[in-house]
Order: sequence, then structure tokens, then C-alpha cells
Amino acid sequence: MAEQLLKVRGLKIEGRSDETWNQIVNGVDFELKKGEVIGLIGESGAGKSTVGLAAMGFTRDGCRISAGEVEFDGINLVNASAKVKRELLGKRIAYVAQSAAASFNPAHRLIDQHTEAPVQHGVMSKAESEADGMELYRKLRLPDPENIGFRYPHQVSGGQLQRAMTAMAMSTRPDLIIFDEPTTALDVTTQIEVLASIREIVEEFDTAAIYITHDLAVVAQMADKIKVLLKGDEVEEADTRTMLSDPKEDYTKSLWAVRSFQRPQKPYVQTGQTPVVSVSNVTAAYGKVPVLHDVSFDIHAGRTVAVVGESGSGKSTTARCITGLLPPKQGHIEFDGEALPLDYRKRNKMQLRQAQMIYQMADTALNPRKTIGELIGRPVQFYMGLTGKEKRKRVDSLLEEIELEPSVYYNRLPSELSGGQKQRIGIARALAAEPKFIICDEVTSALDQLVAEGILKLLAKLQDELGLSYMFITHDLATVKSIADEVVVMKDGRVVEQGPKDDMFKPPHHPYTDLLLSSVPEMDPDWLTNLLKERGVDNIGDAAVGKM
Amino acid sequence: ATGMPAVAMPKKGGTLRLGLAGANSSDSWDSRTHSDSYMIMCGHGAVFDTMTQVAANGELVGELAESWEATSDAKTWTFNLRKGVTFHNGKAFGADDVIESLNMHVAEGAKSAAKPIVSAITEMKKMGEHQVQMTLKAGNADFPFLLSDYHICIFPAGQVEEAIAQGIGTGMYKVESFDPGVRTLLSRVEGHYKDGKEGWFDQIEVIAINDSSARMNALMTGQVDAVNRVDFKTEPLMKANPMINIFEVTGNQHFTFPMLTNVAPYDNVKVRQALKHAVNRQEMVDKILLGHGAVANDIPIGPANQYFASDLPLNEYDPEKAKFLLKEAGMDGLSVDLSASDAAFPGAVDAAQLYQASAKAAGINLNVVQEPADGYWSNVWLKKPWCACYWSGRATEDWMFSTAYEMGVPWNDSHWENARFQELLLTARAELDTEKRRGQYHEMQAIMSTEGGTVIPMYANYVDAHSTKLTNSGTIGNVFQMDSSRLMERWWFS
Amino acid sequence: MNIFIAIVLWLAAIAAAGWVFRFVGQKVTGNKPLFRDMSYGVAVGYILAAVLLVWLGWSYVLSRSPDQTIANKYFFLGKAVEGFLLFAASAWAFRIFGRNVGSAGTRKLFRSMPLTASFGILTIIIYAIVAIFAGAIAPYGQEEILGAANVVPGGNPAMGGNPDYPLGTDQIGRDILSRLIYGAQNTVGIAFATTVLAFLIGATLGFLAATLGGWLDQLLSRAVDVLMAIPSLIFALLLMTIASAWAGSEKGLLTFYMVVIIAVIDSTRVFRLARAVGLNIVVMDYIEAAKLRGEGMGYLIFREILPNATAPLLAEFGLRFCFVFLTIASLSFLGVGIQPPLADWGTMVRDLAQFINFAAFAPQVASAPLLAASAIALLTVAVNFVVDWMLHKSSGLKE
Amino acid sequence: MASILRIIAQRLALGIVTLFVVSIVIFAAVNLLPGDFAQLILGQGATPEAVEAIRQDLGLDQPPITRYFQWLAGAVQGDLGNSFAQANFASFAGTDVGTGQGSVAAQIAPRFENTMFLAGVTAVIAVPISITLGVLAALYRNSAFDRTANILTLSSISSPEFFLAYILILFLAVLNPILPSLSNIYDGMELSDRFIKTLLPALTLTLVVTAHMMRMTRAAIINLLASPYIEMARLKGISPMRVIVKHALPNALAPIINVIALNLAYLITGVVVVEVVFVYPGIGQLFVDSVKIRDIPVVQACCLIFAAAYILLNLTADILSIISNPRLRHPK
Ligand SMILES: Nc1ncnc2c1ncn2[C@@H]1O[C@H](COP(=O)(O)OP(=O)(O)OP(=O)(O)O)[C@@H](O)[C@H]1O
Ligand SMILES: Nc1ncnc2c1ncn2[C@@H]1O[C@H](COP(=O)(O)OP(=O)(O)OP(=O)(O)O)[C@@H](O)[C@H]1O
Ligand SMILES: [Mg+2]
Ligand SMILES: [Mg+2]
Repeated sequence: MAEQLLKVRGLKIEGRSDETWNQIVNGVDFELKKGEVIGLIGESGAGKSTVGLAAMGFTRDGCRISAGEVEFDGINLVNASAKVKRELLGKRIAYVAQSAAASFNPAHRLIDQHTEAPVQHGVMSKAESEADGMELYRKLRLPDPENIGFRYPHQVSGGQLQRAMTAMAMSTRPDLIIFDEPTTALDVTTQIEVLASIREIVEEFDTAAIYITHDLAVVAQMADKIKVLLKGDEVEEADTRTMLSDPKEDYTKSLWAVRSFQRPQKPYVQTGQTPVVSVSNVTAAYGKVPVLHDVSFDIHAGRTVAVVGESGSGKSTTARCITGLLPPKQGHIEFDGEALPLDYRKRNKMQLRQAQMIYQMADTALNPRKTIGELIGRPVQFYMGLTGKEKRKRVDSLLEEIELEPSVYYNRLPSELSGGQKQRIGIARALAAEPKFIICDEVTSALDQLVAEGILKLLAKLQDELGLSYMFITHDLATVKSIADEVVVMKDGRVVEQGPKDDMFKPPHHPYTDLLLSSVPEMDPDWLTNLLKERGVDNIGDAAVGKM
Repeated sequence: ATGMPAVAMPKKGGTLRLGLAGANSSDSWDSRTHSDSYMIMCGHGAVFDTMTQVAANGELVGELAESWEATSDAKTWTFNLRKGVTFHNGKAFGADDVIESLNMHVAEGAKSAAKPIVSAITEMKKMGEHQVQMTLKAGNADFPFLLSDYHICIFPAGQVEEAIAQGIGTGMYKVESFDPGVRTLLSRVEGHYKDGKEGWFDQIEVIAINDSSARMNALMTGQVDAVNRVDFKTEPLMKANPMINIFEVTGNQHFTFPMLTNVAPYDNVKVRQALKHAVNRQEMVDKILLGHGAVANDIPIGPANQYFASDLPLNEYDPEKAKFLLKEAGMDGLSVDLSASDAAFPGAVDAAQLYQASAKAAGINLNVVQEPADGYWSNVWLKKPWCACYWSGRATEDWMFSTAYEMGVPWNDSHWENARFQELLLTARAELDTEKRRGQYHEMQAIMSTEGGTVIPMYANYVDAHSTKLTNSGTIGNVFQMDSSRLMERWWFS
Repeated sequence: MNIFIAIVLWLAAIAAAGWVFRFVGQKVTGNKPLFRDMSYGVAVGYILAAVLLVWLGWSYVLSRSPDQTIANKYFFLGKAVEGFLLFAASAWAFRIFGRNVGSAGTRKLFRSMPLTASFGILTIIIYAIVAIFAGAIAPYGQEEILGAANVVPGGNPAMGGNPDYPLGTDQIGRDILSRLIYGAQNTVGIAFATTVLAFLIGATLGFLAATLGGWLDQLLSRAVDVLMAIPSLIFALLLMTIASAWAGSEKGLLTFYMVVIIAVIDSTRVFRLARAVGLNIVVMDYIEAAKLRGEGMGYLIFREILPNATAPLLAEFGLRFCFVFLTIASLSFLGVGIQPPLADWGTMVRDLAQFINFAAFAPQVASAPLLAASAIALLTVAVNFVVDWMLHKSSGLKE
Repeated sequence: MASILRIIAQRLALGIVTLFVVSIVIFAAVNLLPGDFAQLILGQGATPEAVEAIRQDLGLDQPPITRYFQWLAGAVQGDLGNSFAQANFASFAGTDVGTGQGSVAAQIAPRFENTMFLAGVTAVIAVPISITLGVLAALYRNSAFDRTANILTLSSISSPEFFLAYILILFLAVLNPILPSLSNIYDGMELSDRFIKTLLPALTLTLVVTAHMMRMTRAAIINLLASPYIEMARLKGISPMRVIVKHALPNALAPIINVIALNLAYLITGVVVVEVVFVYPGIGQLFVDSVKIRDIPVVQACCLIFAAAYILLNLTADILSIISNPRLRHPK
């Protein structure tokens, strides 16, 4: 048995809100050997990041370690002096944050940020560290490793940034790295590249790591053992393979089950039926920058069309064209067989009411200064002309429909709701207009899987009850699988493939669809290894170059 | 005048630093435009000379004129000019300079405030290099007095333009540098005709300090040696400072409230009288001037004038009488507007408010209208039916009356026309007999006091301050502030 | 030059003391985190603060010394210390009061309130009461001219005071205390009205420009650029001079013009802020949602945008209020602001300001202008304290 | 870089249009003022003939529109005309101005120099102090130091300028005579003298402007402290000071620069009161004097200078913000 590098015992952490201290983490224990990787997994807010940070002896502002021990290589981090901790941080323990784009300082070049820790800690001189940085960039297969460091963060793509962040963590050859959801912000194809390079580098330098994520399939690829957290409590811990094949606790089982929600394929649409929405030959541009090229598809009553594609492929833009926010340059849009005015300002109230939209970020889509009652009540009043008691009644029934208790939530502000609840409010607001057609733009991407599943089920239920049509924009193929009737695949502003769901998930595919499908992680610890073998490792680097 | 014991021997030397109010960025050496203390002091008080000057004791003495005589009708005056005088640029002074300098005031399109004085001259004759004869339209016994006016400085003939641009005069001090509205540096002219009699400082730095508290401060922190226009409010406190002397003279400066007598209700003499009885004069002297002045009896002639009628019955504060007068005029509960701004005189707005309070007791509803200081003289004075105003007074009765109370003159700010008054004015002007003149001026003052259209509640003293390093002869002129604005010539460092 | 050498020596001594302080602290407390993690700069800061406190205390003692010349020299520092302690104590008492009285909501509010904010609220309440009930509180009328003029504040007859007029009287014998009290009514009331108007104009146009964009935005923004390029006090003075020619002897009308003129000039600053804040808000999805619903401009601006812009606008309101206040004071001094005999703090300060020069030998006299100026400063400081706190609260920062 | 040049060109063009509009606004305002130069310069001594004579001399008898365009025609060629106040004497002698003393440019130049000197001295004192204080306040936020700095700066920004001036005079000139209370600087003065004399007004203005800049620095930095990249820097074991100075400050520069520019503009355009109290011969006093006597050419020129200063400083601030932001400096 090798020497334990990190020992966490009985760790309790409190956070302050509203003048009182609340327990965030209630006693977590784990140990980590040199070169070992532990995966921390749990839903959002479970305390994963808090534990990860505490392993560095660090707590966020407003939090404190109230009990327990964190021992790193014999040094107790809980009551070490600020100076001792500073010596360790960035030198022997490094951190890789969830969003590299936000965690790189936009004001400095990559290489300057890379060399900061080694220089400040006196590990290497600036020149040595720069040379070493280029070496690491090369190892991580970043394009043009000699020069990429001289770019500013905004000049580099998200996936590349995430790799540069990993390189930065390695800059002092630390003994322990904490990865806090390093791939959550990336799309599937990019995620693969980053996962591969992280795993490689951790193996090469024999670094111990804590890998935090909420995606089981991802952690399965990365970790030697997995620990499941729920609301600050430890649920269970086990070796990766054991955990996957034989979860003990109900909660763990339910996590596993999420991935299996699926609706049966509806019968194919009969030809000749008038679609609810018909997009024909739409070409659109922001100013002079062309974004959409000749996009056409139909959405029929009571059906869900999923629009998939990587980030920037024009999914949201298509939605904006349909709603009239971005009048297309060419092409037209029909609703129930009638042509819609292209600019929303020219549409009448009726036309506006018929098509509603639900946004990805419930935070920005709900006015933070309005109560739930006002938010849902406004369209009720505006479109239906209901006021007073009638309005209240309608709002209550809508709230019930989205499974929120009216008496509890009517007077709350959006900030007093969880992410999933906010998204439900968005749905209720759309429903309040009694539309025929709803655009859902990445409505589940910001939610964790259990909550997302709830939303998807709700949408499905509503569709069955009300006969709604959805245009469902997503980049997550698992979601597509579970909810879509038809699928539209977009790339670079063009529709590359479209058809009924079942057809789409069966080969033969358009090569791009294929890449997308094969990039969705699976719950098999060997999946990544196999996939890389299959694709040939070198492809990954090239794909990254292509993305620039 | 509050003097100090005369100091035996004046001595030369030192740089005098003056902090003066009344400076403007539009200042220039053109004496025709001088109107405020800064340029008046630098102009005829240092750089330029006038024909005559009023000595510290009030006597009229010659400056560039050595002596003068008049014909018996006081119509023709002959002036003998001082010899051996040169301008700062070396040009010799003579009769041509006098004639040309006086003519400047009546030249085509000229804008001189002294125009009425000079335009009374029908002919100027050069009798010799150093003698000039002037003939007037009508006799005027005070003519030499008028030539001491600070507007009528003597410039070098043929070089007027240059002299105005650079400040070239015959005065005791010549200009080293001049920054309008900021600073003037003067230095003594060697071998000047006044040498040994006046002009003791080697150099004089005149700093423009319009803000009164900055000015007082500069004196108290020793950054200047003398300042003008001491704020009455702080005067007692300044006195407490042992390094500072306050000097105060009662001159003819008076504060007035002229009403347009051709506008209702001021066209009614009873109303005018009622308003005269509705002002508490003593209170104004006490509160506005803080005692630095004297009660005035609605006449513009002051204690410094020769023929001042001090024995007239005072228009006392008597609300009952005022009420009674108004009742007689059928104007019970009179309501009038009084326009005021501190541009009229310092404390004018406060004075108007005091007036308001005292008039209330007489049942008069006096509404104080605070006018903007900007444009006060062009928009309010002579235009609003009743407003606040100030006069610095004149050395002679005739000069004062003919400036502001003669029928039809532009500055008759009460539009007052009184036949008897007018008749007396003309006869007294040409009268050379002192006693007769005294009688005539007495009657005129009596008429004004009872019937005139101007409420004149107080005379204001000139209050200035200097550091104890400075000394003077013990007699201080009262024609104008700062020793009749001739401090630079008359004072010295002890 | 001596004074500079003295300063250098003092700084050196403090620098050394800082090091000693930390060293001793570490030894004595057995390396408690406070001293263990203290940086050298912070240690010096502590010493510096201690020296200042001692100096203040010593000055206070001196200000009470029987020797009049010494006492005079430290008179103001002494009064400042007393004032500060008094304000701190009353703010503290007020907060305790608030924590125990009132509804659960207000109590909770008071529990999380810093002392500065409770001081601000207390001051604002007092000002409001004074302003509203000026007539009942003031011992004399604001226009009332009393017998005694130029009474020195302090009420001590030996020093030229009069117990009937605790703060003295002005030049023409009006009670300064009464005028201060009425000044609250006039100055604060008008400044408040002006600021509100400035916000109505500026915020509405700013949000309109942000929402509509296009040529309207361009037009308004350029117009605001032009107005802002002209120094505001000067411009206000120009316009007020014109307005007073128009208003003639109608005092009420002139005050109205003043409110409008200052409001318009100040609204340019509000416009800029509102537009900037508005631009950040209009890109939010909830605005898009409201637009897609077909909502009108009025609803968008007042119901969707405005509620989300309150924090920055409120902060600006506090500062703007101060500036408006000072502008009115300056204009009053120049003779075109609040019309006499209404009492106005700005005019009072300028009228009495020169007495400050005599502080060295007659501090009581010199304190007269300080009273009106402190009245201005106190209110603006109080407003800003409250604004600061509200900003902090709305920012949701834990610290 | 090319894009920066384009922005500069655009903004300059816009600035010229703004100047043009400002000149119209001011011209109109001055013309609406009661009274004109002729009446005001003669004051109580104005007679109708004298007023008429001056008006004719200066062309004031012509309609305002004509006068404006005459002025504009000159201004476009760089000739700001002749100051009424200084021009009027020459015509007495029946000749034109020969000394050059009367031209607006000659009159304004020294005043402008003085104003810039005062603004410069103030900026040199105030900017480093406020940024340092702001950084320290952000570093030790919510400490006694932060609170004290906050209270003091708020109080100083809330007090009338002249009041601050008198207080400084009280403490530094009257009670402890360290500095002169009179700042009557003039041409040909030793630089050190000039500096000493300028110190007191500069300190007053420092008190006026520091609060604003310091609070903005503090707020801008604190605003960033919750950013992930700041947390990242801390997790790299970097000292708190370095975190603020190296990581937060560069990203907070844009708002700070803007506030500095705003305050510098204020120092150039808004210090009349301080000039009056300290008798400092700056452009502000000249402007107020000129408005008083309706000396339109000087008023116009001063306003153009004020507006130009404002526009240029804002432009500089924007350019600096762009340069300080790599995103804008190196677009993708
Ligand atoms: N500074 C803080 N003060 C008080 N509570 C906090 C603070 N930071 C986090 N919390 C709370 O602690 C809990 C755990 O937060 P943490 O960030 O560790 O969750 P997580 O598992 O990483 O979630 P996610 O997947 O969303 O990153 C949450 O309920 C959160 O609200
Ligand atoms: N307002 C805009 N102005 C200019 N270009 C834009 C704008 N919004 C989006 N784009 C560009 O249009 C392209 C398509 O963007 P769109 O938002 O439709 O992508 P998406 O498929 O929805 O991606 P994501 O999954 O990231 O939401 C992108 O290249 C994007 O950079
Ligand atoms: Mg997390
Ligand atoms: Mg999108």
C-alpha cells in the first residue's frame, strides 16, 4: 500500500446565508494515494466543489470548515497559516476550474498565466517555465504549441482553453490536481478531446487527482474510484467498476436510471397534412455575416422536432427567425399554412400568442424583480384579458399543471427557486398564452440530469394533454433520444440531415451525425479507451485545429 | 478721518503689495473706462496724473496744473501747467497733451463717463507751451474740481494709442507689467517732479483679489500689505489682530433707493413721503453698515461736501405718520416691489429686507425682488420703478446734482423734475459768492429731502485695512477709498 | 522645511513600531492567526491608526484646556471629536431601537445594518421631520428680524453671545438657528424635487434610447454629449440669468425655472447611466420574451426594465442629490437661486464663510459658517451612506 | 490598430460636430442674456450714445445670425476673433487694434496654461492617491481602514468646494502657516514658487476629486473579486496584493480610466470657485468675467476649450480602455 497523499476525515463545512450558518458538507471522509484518481459525483449543489476546494485547504468567501481534518502529505491544511497554504497551493496542489474561459484572466496572455505559479513559487525561472509550457502544450496536442501561449484567452477556443488550463495546472508538477467539472461547459465532440488529454497527462506524470462531475459516464472514464454525494452527505464510495455494475444505494440507482428515460417513436407523419410550422428556404444573417443557409423543415401538430448540432451551428438563430426577432433575408415561414409576417413587430397579437418560446437560461428569461404570480399572470392578462380572481385562478391552475404548489410559490421571486423550478415557470409562462407551438431552446442544458428528466417528462405530458408542437433545440443527444419525434441535424448554418428519430439513430449517417452520436459518453469505463483506439489518437488534435 | 499720530519722516524703499477688489479682465489703461477701484488706483493714483487733485485734507491742489484763475462769470479758466514734467517714454509734457487728452472724451463716438464735464467746454486754447485757456458754455465755479476726476488723466499727445496700450503717463510710477484682472507691477520713476514729497515705495505689486474673504485672508497672512473694502461684518475681528490697522473715513458715498416719479404710485408725493418715513435709517446704519456710516436724510450731499445742510429736519422712522400719509393719498395698504441685488451696493438685499420689515409696521406690503447681479445696471436701474442703487458722491454739490437730479440728464434715476430746484441749480452753478451759494444749496437740499423721488437712508464709510508696517501722514483723503485712491503715492513703510 | 523633516521622522518611527508590534504580538499570543498572518503593511496601519487616535484624544484634551489660545487652536478638532462620538452613539442607539421595535421585517433589516447606514437613516429622518415641521420647531420666523444683530454663536454673553439665540444671529438680526431649520425645508425640498424631476426625464429617455436604439438613440445621445460638454454650473448660471429676466418679479416662477433647468442639466448624467444600465438589461431574455408577447414601450420601460435598474439608479440618486444640492447653493449665492428672504444653506455658508479666517482667535465666530456647511455635508453624507448600504445589499455580496 | 484609428477619426469628427453645436448653444444663450457688452462695460455710466457707439464698433448692431456666421467663418480659419473688452480701446484713437493684446487667443493662452498647470498638479497628486487608496480599500475591504476611507472621502465629496478650500486655508495657512493662501501666479515666476503657490488649490481639488476615483477603483475591483479567474489566482497560491494588482486591476481599468477622465475634465472646466477663493488666474475666472460683460468672443472660445477638453479626455479614456482590453486590442 502506497503512502496516502491526502487524507480527509470528518470534513464539515458551513456556509453563511441570512445571518445563520448552514451545513453544506456533513462529514465527508476519503483518502487518496499518489497517482490515484477519485471521482466526486452528485447533483448540483451537493457540495462537490466545496469538498474539492476544501481538499486544498480553501473555502469560498462566506464558508468555513467547522470540523474535520484535511491532511496533505502530513500537513494539516485546516489550521495551517495562510503563508503555509499559499506555499502549497499552485505548487503541490493545483486546480482546474469548470469554465476555463472564465478562469483565465482575460487581461494576460496564456503563457504569462502559465508561468505565474512556477515563478512566484520559485520552482522555475520564467524562461524555463515558458519552454516547459510549450512542451506541455505539445503533449496536450494543442495546435501550434510554440505560439499559442502568446495568445490571449479570448483568441483560443473553449476546448483548447480547457487543455491550456490543464497544462497550467501541471506547470509546477503538482502532486494533486483538482478537476472541477472541467468539461461540463464543452460540447460533446470537444469534451472527448479534453477528457483524453487530461487522462493522458495525469497518467504520464503520475499525479493524484480529484475529478468532480455530475456526469456518470464521464467519471467512469476518468476515475479509479467514485464517491457519490447528496446534499452534503456521503452516499457511497466504491471502486469505479463495482459502482457502475452494482450500485448499493437507491439514490445512486436513480442517478443511473435517468439515462434511460425514453418516449416511443410516434407514427410517421402522413404526407399532405398541413404542418403547424413550416420553415422554407430560410437564409439569414447578422448584419453582413451569413449564419443560416437555405434551412427548411416542418413541424407537425402534436410532435416534437429536435434540432441538434454543435455550438454556433445556427440552432438558436433558426428559432429567432421563426419568432420574427431576426427577419430572414430569404425564405418564408408559414403557420398553419398561412404565411407569417417576417418581423415580429408586424405580427398581430394572435400570431404572437400562437408561438411561444422557452429559454435556456431561466435566470435571464425571468425578470428577477417580479413574483411568480406576476410572471405567469402577465400573459394571462395580456392575451386572455383575465383580471382579478379569474386571473389568479388561471395562474393557480397553470402552477398546478407544472407541479408547483400555488399557495407556496405564487408570491416568490425567481431567485427563491431552484433551477428546475425556474425552468418550470418558463414553461408555465409559455402555456399561459395557450399556444399551439413552443420553441424550447436548450431548456435542459443548464440543469442536472435528475431535474432535466423531470422537465422532459413534464413537456411530454403537456404535449399529450394539449396537443402542443415543440421545436426542441439541444446539443445533447441523450435528450434527443428521450423526447424527439423528428430530428434535424445542423452544422455551420445548414441542415445536414433530417428525419424521424428512429431512422436517425440507425446507420447509415451523415458523417457529422456519426461524429456527434459516437461522442456521447457511455457508462462503460472502457468506452473512451476504445473510442480513441477506434478513431486513432491523432485525429483529436486535428479536430481541434479545425475548430479554431 | 481717524488718523494716527503723524510720523516724522517718510522714508523710501520697499515693495508695496496691495490686494484690491474691483478688478476685471476687461481692464485697460484707458482712463475713460475706469470705473472700479483697481484701475482708479493704478490709473490716476499711480501711473497717470490729472490736472488737479483733492489733497488728503480736502483742499483742491494742482497736480499737472500749478495754478489757475477764472473770469468773474466763472466762464473762462486759465491753467498754468507744471514745467519740466516728462512722460514715462521720455516725451515732455505740455499744453498739447492737455488739449488732446481732454478732447479724447468728446471725440467722435467716444464713450467717456467724463463726457458731460468736457462737453461743457466750448473752446480750448493753447496760450503757450505751458498754459491752456478753457471757455465754458455757462459759468461753473467748480470747474477745477471737475478736472480732478479720475477719468480725465493726461496722456501724451500723438501717442495716445501707445500710451493706452502700455500705460504711459506722467505719474510717480511706471508700468513694469500689466495683466488685466490679475496683477500689475509698478516701479518708481526716478527724478520725478514729486520726488521727496510723495512716492516712497520702490516697487508696487497690485494683486486683484475680488473675493472679499480671500482679500482679508491675504492681509492677515501677510501676503499683502493693504487691502480695500473691508467687509463690515469682519471688521471688529480684524481689529483684534494686532498686526492690522483699519482705517475708515466718512465720505460722500451713499446708498439710495430711487423711485421713478413719473410712474404710479410714486408720482404721488405723499406716497414718496410715506416711504421715506417707513424706513428705519438708524437700523440700516447699524445692521447693514454695522455702524460704519451715518444716517442720511434723502439728500445726496454728504458730510464731506462744502455746503452740506446738516440742520434739516430728519425724515424719521414713523410708521404712524407713514400710515397717515398713505391714507391721505388714498393708498391704504400700499403694495410695492423693491428690486435689489448686491450689485447695487454690498448688503443691498439685506437692506431691502430690513426695509420690508420696517415698512410692514406702516401697513406697507413691500415685496423684495432679488435681481441677478449680472446686468443689474442695464436692466434694473433706471428701468424698474423702484430699486436699490449707490453713488460714490461727488466732490461738489453742483457736480452731484447735475449728474443725477438735474432735469433731463440721463442718470436722473428718479425722473424727478422740480422747477424751483432746477432754477436754483443753474444760478448756484455760476455763483462765485460762497454765502449766497450756501443758501441756494441749502434750499435745494430741503426741497429734495421733502419732495425728492429718492430714499437715501445712509452714508457709507470707506473702510480699508493695512498692515502695521505701513504708515501715512495722519490725514487720510475721503473722496474715495484707500486715501482717495492715492495710497500708493502718499504712504510709506515705517 | 522643518515640518517635512518631522513628518519623515514620524513615518520612520511608525514604520519601526509596526514591525515591533507584529513581532511582540506573535510572541505574546503564541502565534495566533491574527498576528501570524498579519502582513507588515497592516501592522504599520494599526500603529498609524493608533497614533492618529492618540493625537485626536490629545487634541481633544487640549481643546478643553483653560489656556484660551491653546484651546482655540484645537477648538474645531475638539468639536469634531465630540460631534463624531455623538453621531456614532446616536446611530448605535437608533440601531438598537430598530432591532427591538417594529415589525419582524424591519427588525431583521436593522440587524444586518451597518452603523453608517443607521446613522444615515436617522439623519434623514431627522431632516425630514425638521423640514416638514420647520414652522413648529423653529423658535423664530425665517424672515423675522430681531433686535440684536451679529450675535456670536454659543450663547455665552462673555463672548458676545446671547442665550436667546444659541447659534447667534446674522447681520441683520435674524436667528441663525431658525434660518437653519427653515433652510432644511427650502433647500432640501427643492433639491429633492429637482433630483426627482431629473430622474424622471433622464431615466425615461435613457431607457427609451436603450430599448429603441437606432436614430432616436443617436439623436438623444448626441444631444446629451453636447450638453455634457458644457460645464454644468456655468450653463445653469447662464440659463438662470435668462430665466430670471423672463420670470420678472414672480419668485415662485423663478424657483420653478430653477428646478427645471437644473433637472434638465442633471438629467443628462442620469440619461447616460440609465442608457448604459438599460443596454445591459434589454439584451436579457425576459425583455425579448416581453417583446415577443407584443408588449408596448411603456410596459417594457416601467415594468420590465425599471425594476431591474433600481440599484444603480438609487446610487446615482444619492450622488445626484448632493450635486443638485451644491449647485443650488452656488446659484443662490450668485443671486439667481432660492430667493430671499427664504433661508438657504448655500447662501448662509457663503455669507458667513469669511469668519473662518478668524478661527485662530475667535473660534466661536468661525463656527457660524461651519454650521450651515455641516448641515449640507451631513445630509449628503447621510444619503450616501444609505445608498452605499442599499447598493451593498442589492449586490448580494456576502462580505 | 487600424480599427482604433478608425474609431479616433470617427470620434474626432463627431467631436467637431459637437463643438459646432456647443458654439451655437452658447452663442444663443449669451445673446438671450439680458444686456449686452456695451451696456455692461459702461455699467452705471451707460448713455445711449456711448452704448450705440460701442455697439457699432463691435458690430453688435447686426443681427445675431450674421454675427454668429462671421464668428464661425473666423473660427473655422483658426481666428477666434478679438476680445470685446480688450478691443474697445483702440477704436478711441480711430485706428485698429495694433498690439495683438486684444485677440482672444492672446488673452486666453496664459490663463489656459495656468489652468492646465493646476489641473496637472492636482492630477499628479490625486490620481495615484485615489488609485492606491482604492486598491487598499478593496484589499482590506470592510476593515476599519476601508470604512474610515469611505467616510472621509464621502464627506469630502459632499462638502461644498469653497468650504473645503476655507478649511484647508484654516489649517494650512492660518493656524499652521505652511502654505500661502494666495495663489496669484504670474508669468515668469520660478517653477518651484509656482508649484508652492498652486499647492493649496491643488489640495482642495484633490479632496474634491479623490473620493469619486477612489470609490470607483474600489468598486470596480471588488466587482471582479467573485470572478472565477480571481479565485483561480488565489488557488495558485498568489499573495492577496498580487491578486488585486496583477489580476483584478488590469480588468477593472476601463471604468477607472473613465472616471479619471471625467474628473480631469472637471479639473479643467469646473474649478471657478476654487480659482476665486485662491485668486488663481485660471480660465474659469476669465470665463465668468466674460459672461458678466457679455464678451461673446471670449465666452465662445472658453466654451470651445471646455468642450474640446471634455471631448478629448473622453476620447482618450475610450482609447485607453480599448488598449487596456486585450479583447478589443486583439480581436479574434
Ligand atoms: N459562499 C457560500 N456561502 C453559503 N453557501 C454556499 C456558498 N457557496 C456554496 N454554498 C452552498 O453550498 C452548497 C454546495 O455548493 P457547491 O458549489 O459545493 O455545489 P456543487 O456540488 O459543486 O454544485 P455544482 O454542480 O452546481 O457546481 C450549495 O447548496 C450552495 O448553495
Ligand atoms: N447577435 C449576433 N450577432 C452576430 N452574430 C451572431 C449573433 N448571435 C449569434 N451569432 C453567430 O451566429 C452563429 C449561430 O449562432 P446560434 O446562436 O444560432 O448558435 P447555436 O447553434 O444556438 O449555438 P449554441 O449551442 O451555442 O447556443 C454563431 O457563429 C454566432 O457566433
Ligand atoms: Mg461545483
Ligand atoms: Mg443557442
